[in-house]
Formats: sequence, structure tokens, C-alpha cells
Amino acid sequence: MAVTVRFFASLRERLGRDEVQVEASTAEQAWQLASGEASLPANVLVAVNMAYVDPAQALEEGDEVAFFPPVTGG
Amino acid sequence: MAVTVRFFASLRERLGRDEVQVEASTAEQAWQLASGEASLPANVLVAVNMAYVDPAQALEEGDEVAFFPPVTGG
Amino acid sequence: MRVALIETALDPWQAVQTHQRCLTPGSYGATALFVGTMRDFNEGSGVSELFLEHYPGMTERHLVQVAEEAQARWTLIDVLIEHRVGTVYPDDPIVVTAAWSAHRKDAFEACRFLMEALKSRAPFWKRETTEQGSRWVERNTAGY
Amino acid sequence: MRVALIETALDPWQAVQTHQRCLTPGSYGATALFVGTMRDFNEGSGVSELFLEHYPGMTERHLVQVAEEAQARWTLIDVLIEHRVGTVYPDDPIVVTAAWSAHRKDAFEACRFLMEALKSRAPFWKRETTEQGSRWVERNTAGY
Repeated sequence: MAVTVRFFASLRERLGRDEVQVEASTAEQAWQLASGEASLPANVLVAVNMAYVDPAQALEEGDEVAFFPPVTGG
Repeated sequence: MAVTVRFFASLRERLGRDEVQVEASTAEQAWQLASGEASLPANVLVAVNMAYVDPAQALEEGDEVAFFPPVTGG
Repeated sequence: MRVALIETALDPWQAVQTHQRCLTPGSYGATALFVGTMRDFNEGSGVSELFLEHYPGMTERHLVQVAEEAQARWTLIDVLIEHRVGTVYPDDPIVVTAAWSAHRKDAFEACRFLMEALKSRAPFWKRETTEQGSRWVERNTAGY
Repeated sequence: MRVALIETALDPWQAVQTHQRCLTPGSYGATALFVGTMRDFNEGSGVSELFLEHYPGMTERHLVQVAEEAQARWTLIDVLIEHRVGTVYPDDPIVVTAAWSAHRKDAFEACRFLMEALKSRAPFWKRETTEQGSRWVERNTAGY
């Protein structure tokens, strides 16, 4: 599936990338392809189409997959 | 001991009195003399010199003894 | 610390902003605030007017004690209590309690404590006017 | 219900007063409010500036979810959440949450829930500027 991967905050700065298009069937695989790193760090949060998901979740064509560090709002 | 007895809110209205001078050695006795009722109702609060006290507390000359219903501020 | 009985209109937002100007800017991260407002109904009846009686001297003393107890139990920068006395009408603010702290846990817990302690200890009594006449409020609703 | 991301100065007192004008006078007896303000210190360092990043779309959606969940769990008349984004300075308000109810228990608990749920779920990230340079805030302090 062609999906859009987005990185936020410290993760975006560490990886030096903001948005990447990849072909992936799960969020985990999208991470590997978009970040160039084998495994998803334990504290990274995953959202598909702006809803939190388990990284093993299957993707659909056109999904927006976002990876970001723990949230610190408020 | 000569003390000043004060009644507040619904108690003042029910007894038809506001402030009475009596000679009493405990708050309970001050109640009897000032209200004309034998026993202090269970839900009446007692303060001596503006601090909550047990009705059995001994009084001193010039004390201000207040009786009032449950408080309903806020 | 500020504790006040207010005989005229109470503006809780103004009270908080005014008091906050005395605090060191940048020192507090958390402000928890509660405002109690007069409703136009209670226990099934419409209420048109409320008279707030208090015990001059004892009421202020107990508000100060409540404020001091909050400051002893939580790590706070400051606290505020203002309470109306006299006659109020529906939609009028009756009470404001506020707690300022570096962190939100202390602010939330202290603000709620101020209200609960005030309601259980400070000598105020409400007499409300309904279509059926006037009646003394017998008890407060549960707070926890 | 009002949920908003604010790009310019956030005035929590004005926000609450403005929103309250939409509510039915006399219907609410309890307003609980929390304001988070930028401190000039964190974890032992002076902080001169804070940048609040968010995820446009997802952040708003989660704030709405948090507000809806509060309304489902407590008996509320209304709720408000406003949150700053962009660059803020010490003493600037960052967030305001408010809950209006007939009774104080619901207002207190819902207001605190709004803050805790927002902090744990809504995608915001803080980068603070200290004397040592800039750093991302790694985690929030405990709220309960």
C-alpha cells in the first residue's frame, strides 16, 4: 500500500525527515522503510489517520501513518 | 460564669431570640438557660469564642457561646 | 493568601486576575479555580433569591484556617477565597476558591479541599426564596 | 462544547467569561477551571522560551474526544478546552480547561479529567529553551 509517513517533534529532528512516501503493509514496516531503522523504539507512539493504533495494524492505500514521541501538552 | 449566648439562622428564628446573657458553667447549660429547651438538638453546632467545641466544655467568664444549625455556605 | 467576605457583587474572574498580579510571574504553572454560582432551582423548586447569613468574626477566622490548612498540606504558591454575604440572585457568583502551584496535582487537590472544608466548617447559612415562600437550606450536597 | 487551538495570546479569563455567556443563566452552580501557565524553570534549569508543536487535525480531534468523554462520564452543562500552539514565554497561559455543572463534584472531577486526558493523549510536544540551549521535554509530571 502506498502510504504517507509523518514524523513529529524530537523524532523528526533525530531522523532529519518530516514526511516520506513508502509502500508498506503495516505501520511497523512503514517505520522501517521511512526511518531506515530496524525496530520501532518502545516509547514511540503510532497513529494511522490521526487515531492511535497498534504498530502491527494493517494499512490501507493512502493511509497517513504518524510516528511521534510521548506527548507533553497541557 | 456570665456568658453571652448567640443564636444564628433557623435556630434564631425558631427560638425568636438573637443574643441572651446567662450564668452558666458549660455550653450545654447555657443552651438550656438561653433557649428554654432541656436538651441540645443533635445537629446543633456549638462554638465558644468562635471556635467549635464540645457542648460539655467548661465556660469562662465573658465567653461568647454560639449555637447554630449545620452550615450551608459555598 | 487572600480571604474576603464580599457584600456587593463578586466578580470571580476579576478577583483572580487582580490577586495573580501579586504573584511572581513565571513561578506558578498551575492555577485551579472553582466558582460557585447561584442556581435558579434547588430540590425541585424554583429559587428567586438567596440570603447568605454569616457569623462576623468566626466566618473570617475559619476561612483563614481553611486557607492555612491547604497551604500546610500541599505545596502552594498562594490561595484565594472570596465569599458573598447578603442577598444574591440567580446567576450571581457566591464563592470563588483558587490555588496556585508549580504543579497541577497540588493546585487541583488544594482548590477542591478549600471548597469542601469551607462548606463543612465556615459558618454560613442559606435561606432561599421559592414560590412557596422562604426556607433555610438544611444541608449541602455531597462533594466527594 | 468549545475546543480551540490558539495561535496568539490566550486569555483564559476572557475565554471562560465569553463562553459562559452562551450558557443558560441560573442553570449551573459549579464552574471548575484549570489554567496551565508557562513557568520560568523546569527540572532545575531556567527556561526562557517554549515552543508548542502539535499535529494539525489529530490534535483538535483528540481534544474533542476528551471533551466528549468528559460529557459522557459526568453530568455537565458544558466544557471548554483552549490550548496555545507556537512560541510562548514565561507567565503566558498555555491551556485552560473548564467544566460547568449543577453540582461541584461533577465540575471538579470533569475539569481534572480534561487536563489529565489532554496531557496523556492530545499530540502536543514542548521544546524549551534554557541557558544550555534547546531541548525537548521528554515527559509530563504525574497528575494524580
